[in-house]
Amino acid sequence: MAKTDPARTTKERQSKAEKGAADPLPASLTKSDYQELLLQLYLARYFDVRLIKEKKRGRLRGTLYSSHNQEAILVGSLFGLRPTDWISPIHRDMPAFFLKDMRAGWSNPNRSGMSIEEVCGQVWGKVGSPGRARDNWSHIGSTKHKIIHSTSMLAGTIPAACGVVLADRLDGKDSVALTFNGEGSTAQGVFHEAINFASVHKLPVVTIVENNQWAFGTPAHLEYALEDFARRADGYGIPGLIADGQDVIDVYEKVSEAVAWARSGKGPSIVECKSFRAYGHGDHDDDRAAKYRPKDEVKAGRSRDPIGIMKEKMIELGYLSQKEAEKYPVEGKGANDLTDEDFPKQVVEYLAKGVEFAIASPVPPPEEGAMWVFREVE
Amino acid sequence: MAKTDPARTTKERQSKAEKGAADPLPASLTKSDYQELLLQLYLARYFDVRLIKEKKRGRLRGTLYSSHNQEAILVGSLFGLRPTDWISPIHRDMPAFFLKDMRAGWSNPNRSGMSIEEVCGQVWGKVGSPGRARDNWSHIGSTKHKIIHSTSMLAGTIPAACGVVLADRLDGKDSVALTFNGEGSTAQGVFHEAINFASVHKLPVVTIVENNQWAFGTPAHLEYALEDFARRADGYGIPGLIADGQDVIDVYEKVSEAVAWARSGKGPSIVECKSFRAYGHGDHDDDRAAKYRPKDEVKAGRSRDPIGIMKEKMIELGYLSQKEAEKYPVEGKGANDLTDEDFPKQVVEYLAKGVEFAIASPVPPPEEGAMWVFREVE
Amino acid sequence: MALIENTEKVNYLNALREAIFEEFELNENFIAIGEDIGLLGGAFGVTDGLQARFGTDRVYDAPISEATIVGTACGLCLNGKRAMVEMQFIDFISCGFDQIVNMVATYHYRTAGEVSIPMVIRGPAGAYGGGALYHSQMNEAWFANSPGLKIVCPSTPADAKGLLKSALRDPNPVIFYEIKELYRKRQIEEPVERGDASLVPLGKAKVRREGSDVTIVTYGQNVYHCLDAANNLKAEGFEAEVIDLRTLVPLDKQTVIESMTKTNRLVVVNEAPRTCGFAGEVLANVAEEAFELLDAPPVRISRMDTPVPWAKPLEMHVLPSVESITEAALRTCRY
Amino acid sequence: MALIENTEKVNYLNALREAIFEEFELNENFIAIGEDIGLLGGAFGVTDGLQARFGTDRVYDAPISEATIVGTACGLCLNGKRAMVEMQFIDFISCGFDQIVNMVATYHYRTAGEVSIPMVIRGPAGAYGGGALYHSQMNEAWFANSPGLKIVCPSTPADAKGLLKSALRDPNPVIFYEIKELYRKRQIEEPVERGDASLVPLGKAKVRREGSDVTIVTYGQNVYHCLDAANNLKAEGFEAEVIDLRTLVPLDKQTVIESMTKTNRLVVVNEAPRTCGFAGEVLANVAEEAFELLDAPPVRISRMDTPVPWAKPLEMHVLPSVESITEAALRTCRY
Ligand SMILES: Cc1ncc(C[n+]2csc(CCOP(=O)(O)OP(=O)(O)O)c2C)c(N)n1
Ligand SMILES: Cc1ncc(C[n+]2csc(CCOP(=O)(O)OP(=O)(O)O)c2C)c(N)n1
Ligand SMILES: [Mg+2]
Ligand SMILES: [Mg+2]
Repeated sequence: MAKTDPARTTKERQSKAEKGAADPLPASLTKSDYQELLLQLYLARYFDVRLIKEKKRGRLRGTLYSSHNQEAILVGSLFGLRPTDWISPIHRDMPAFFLKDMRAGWSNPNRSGMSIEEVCGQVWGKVGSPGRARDNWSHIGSTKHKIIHSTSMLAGTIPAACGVVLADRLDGKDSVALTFNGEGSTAQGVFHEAINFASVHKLPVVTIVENNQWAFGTPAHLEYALEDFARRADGYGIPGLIADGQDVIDVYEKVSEAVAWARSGKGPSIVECKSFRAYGHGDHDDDRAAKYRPKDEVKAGRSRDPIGIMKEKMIELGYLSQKEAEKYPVEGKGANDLTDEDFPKQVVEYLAKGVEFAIASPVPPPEEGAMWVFREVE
Repeated sequence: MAKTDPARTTKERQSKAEKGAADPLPASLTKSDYQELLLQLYLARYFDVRLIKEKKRGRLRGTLYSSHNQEAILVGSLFGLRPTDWISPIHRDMPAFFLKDMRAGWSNPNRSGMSIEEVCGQVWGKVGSPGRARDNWSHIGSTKHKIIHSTSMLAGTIPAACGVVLADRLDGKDSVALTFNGEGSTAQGVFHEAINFASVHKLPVVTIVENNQWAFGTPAHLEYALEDFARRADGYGIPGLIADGQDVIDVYEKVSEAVAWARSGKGPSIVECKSFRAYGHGDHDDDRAAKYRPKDEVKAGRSRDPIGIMKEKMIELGYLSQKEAEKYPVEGKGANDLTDEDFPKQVVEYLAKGVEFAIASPVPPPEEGAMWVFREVE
Repeated sequence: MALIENTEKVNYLNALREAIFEEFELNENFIAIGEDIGLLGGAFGVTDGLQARFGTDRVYDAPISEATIVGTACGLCLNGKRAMVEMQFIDFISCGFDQIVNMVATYHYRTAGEVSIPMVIRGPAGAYGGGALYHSQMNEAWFANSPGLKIVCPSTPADAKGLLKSALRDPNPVIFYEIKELYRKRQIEEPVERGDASLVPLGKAKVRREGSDVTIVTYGQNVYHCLDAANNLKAEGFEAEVIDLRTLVPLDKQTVIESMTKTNRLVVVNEAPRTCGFAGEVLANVAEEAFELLDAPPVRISRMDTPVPWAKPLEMHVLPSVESITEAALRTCRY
Repeated sequence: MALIENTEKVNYLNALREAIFEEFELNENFIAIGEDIGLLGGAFGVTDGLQARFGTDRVYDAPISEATIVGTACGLCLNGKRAMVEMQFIDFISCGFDQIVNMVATYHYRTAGEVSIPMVIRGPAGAYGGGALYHSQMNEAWFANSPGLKIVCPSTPADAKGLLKSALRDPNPVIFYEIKELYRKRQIEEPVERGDASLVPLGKAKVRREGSDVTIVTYGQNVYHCLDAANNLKAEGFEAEVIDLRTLVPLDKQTVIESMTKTNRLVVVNEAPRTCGFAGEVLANVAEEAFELLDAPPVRISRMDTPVPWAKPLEMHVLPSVESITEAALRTCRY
């Protein structure tokens, strides 16, 4: 892991990022890490594809905010975390709920991330989810798993992220919090307040900005006036890193650097992950998005599929043969063009267990609507 | 006025500011400008001294947030404005109400600033003020004079400042808005939101940060984690200028530069004016402030009296003789050590008119309490 | 302007859209500002085409900064403009709360009438659609307790248009609750007038159904629940009068009390949380000012004091329903 | 801990201070966060000495960021701590509004009881002191309409201490209104107990004066106006029962209704704006649940629907006074 001061090397890193895949690869990742990362990318993609299909078939309520094309951000940034770390995902980060602490074993019941059953229970709106279907699937969490529940109010969980790690620090623990935010959400007042607060108290909060260029129907240049959003960090005197959001290794590297910086007591940072929103804002917006976004822009934005990029890296390193790479050719394809056959069996089966569980799990009984407004005083 | 890009010259300017009085003086200010500026400094100081005394004698309700030692910020930043420009002062900026557009003649009834009568009417809580004593003197304004009424909520008027200049721009006018803020107020979410918004739309909003090192009982290092607050501007890609807040000429110069930048359509900027709060946060805090602030720090902070610094400059330029300079030796003295005799007659008489008016003006009748909740629909 | 070719039947959403287009056409001082209202035309399409027609100088896609959206609109109003602010969902108004209650609501008061703020803050509101906690709120009570704000909530296309036009013309700030479940509801489509003929004044309630046995006061989508309940009551031999308040502040007490002179019984229905909600406000006014007209205890049917949960059975459990309204009204009638 | 040497008489402010010191001493999980509460000891001195005693790790001078103060406190509570948040004036709570009503209030509900947020948000509140629009508010109705928050407002030193201790021990978020005009009011100083003996439970009203002719329900500093009015009434031959609610949410309806069985007459007094205020809530509950007990129209005496103006005559004009309360109660008694 880089030992350099991230604050001083933003420029350097930036020029590195432009070089993209030619970057020297971090020594700490083994071949099996690469294989695991690729599998997680498949899983995140498959989860999204499956949800799109379920949604289209009318089997799910609520809006689906697809993470298609942005999987490398989730997979890469979560891969280096410890079980004791906290995260706060937002609407577009559904896979984060199960990707957290996946290294402890996908089906390890003790891992610090939600099981696929719990996540599916949440999506299907069933009792078998931590939130018992009380809030929309994309606004939920699990304190037990150190996942902060977002409300819908964008950037609204960064203060809580400050709080949980402050509590840990007071207890002598060196946890870090990763908060996920769209580039549009950074305009909220509380984004500023919380990062300012974190910088004053050198709190270990890493703010991931998933810069997918669009906030619903508003292009990034109407959300902020910077070439690189990462420069926002300069105004707080904290490191601002830029990662190629399509490159899971680059995300892993930059976030790991920011996390190490945070864990060592140096304070917060911002990691801008450059990406592009593949579909509409939500599934309700697909048709309109096709109109308000220039076709060329969309084509270019979708041209660098994170799965394809990872495969190339692995081939170059000799971690994957050309033939293996062609076995699951999902890259560049939309949900409609993909079936279960296109994905590794492990991925399909893993999710199947979750869906099965969710379908079998009951809808909560009406009376629960009136429960848990207050905790009873003992 | 400097034609350089302020964004590129923050560093340069900073090193200049350190040199302080040795700076080359702006060519555009004449001897009579200097004389006027000095007089305005006296007036601002005298206004504050008088209010402190009135307050001590129990003649005024409400809290007095002294602007002692910070007068150069108000006088210097307002001196270069046009009558069509907007300002939004806050609690510590009482003199701004009458200093606005003073160049049009202190008693010119048509000038774009409040008359001393209106300001005193406000302080004394009388009908003869634009707000008819409906809000506290420090939270008030006059739309007619293009002074935005602050609520008490810090930084809360920056969005409105964006709005008024946007309206002007739509009407083809090139007005600029100056917003005044303490360094502590910059932590509010809306501070960020509004500056971000202004930067996106290149709105002519200049944010003056009166950095008096303290926000009530909280030192600046607990409010933000920057060596120079002006660096906050870097995070928005806008110019961040630093002025010596004790030097009215430097403030004038830097703010004029920021205003010119804004007026020419280049957008917002931040001007940090370094200063020091002379007394307690408000008059209710004087005793406690003496305890929570280290004596040495206070002594050093008060050692550079803006009136004394201006006099030195003028002597150097031959605009003031040593003898004239000694005539009103108010610099370095606290309100308790000063009487009317210590101030130029013009200043004392000017304020006297205001006080006289205010005392004679009636308190509003009770029924007005129920009025003006809604405007009647015509 | 060819907004809707066929004026025979207009839905609630297009009625709002017409109001906005007409007023923007009439008065070039109108500025619209909100998230995704320009290029996209709004999350639900209420401002669809507005930017194309009136340009980027009058229709702003703002950053996700509710406080600054409201505050900027306030500044525009201070300087000769009129502002229409869209909250993407009315739930997000909480993020601009301070600017609304402390800056905007009080400006006229603080300046002793020097200025007023002709601003409409509108947005999709209401539950029953599975929107969960943050896409279902009716938070009008916060603003009813914040002097200086008018509050409007239409239930039909004609009212949606007429009230929005009046709100846009009002010199005061207005919080305008649009019921998103009604936006495209087929059953309530109706012809609406063009231009000034479509105006509906603020502050006037509407009797949606006449009756002599019980007065049911409501607003928003609960109007339809109440009308259905009235049908149930009829089957039981009672005639309910259903009053749609339309404007909450200022409240049309007169229409309510007049109705009470006939019915002597009151049920108030709304979908906001019960405690300190607007149903209680109506009830309190009647109890204070028309005490002698009450022959039975007045009743509130509101959302339970819970957030709006997501899963359908939970949501329905905590909200007023045709059944719970019917039951309460019957109890009242039979008292 | 030698806070106040002489326990004979304690003022309201020191009673609060004692509560905080005692609870912080008992439970090291308590963290305090607010503006100027550490080095300075709070704008009014409620936390004077707290940082000196418990250190900068437990008492934070926060930047002027109300939303983040509340949100950070929420995070602390999620992770095993208990938080005490000070608003410098309760008026500034508007700047942290979203975090309170949407994040904190609903956390227990959203998680189906997995977590709860043991947080007290306290701050100086109330008018009558010339604080004007932004240093005089009683904005409890906003929170009463936001399910998941308890609301407390003590009127005496003993209650201030006992209720604050209970609030700090409560597993739920509590908004705690401190009446700043009472902080150092000599006339109300009284002895207060130490430790658990001082506890006053949330949700229990207190009868401040017994009487049989009219029930006056109130809270906060209006308690004293009402007691004075009761004296006036006595002179006119009427005995008023004065109930101090102390806790608004949850509301102690039982005490109010029990009183009504004696008096059959109700006046509710508070200093918040009338429309959708808590006075209306009390009134509505009585009208609904104790209709038959009412022999006269119930009455609200609240602030007019205006902000709190600065100049004394204006402020007094819009607020409840001993005179306006007396008059209303007399009218009610003579009905
Ligand atoms: C405070 C607030 N305002 C508005 C919204 C409505 N909203 C939901 S997502 C969204 C766009 C978010 O864009 P971005 O932050 O870039 O994230 P992305 O959806 O692109 O991942 C908006 C405006 C909200 N959820 N919260
Ligand atoms: C939103 C908000 N929170 C808290 C306060 C209370 N308050 C008034 S002045 C002040 C300190 C301001 O410090 P700074 O901005 O540095 O200005 P200064 O007083 O030093 O000029 C505080 C906390 C307020 N007015 N508004
Ligand atoms: Mg985005
Ligand atoms: Mg300061």
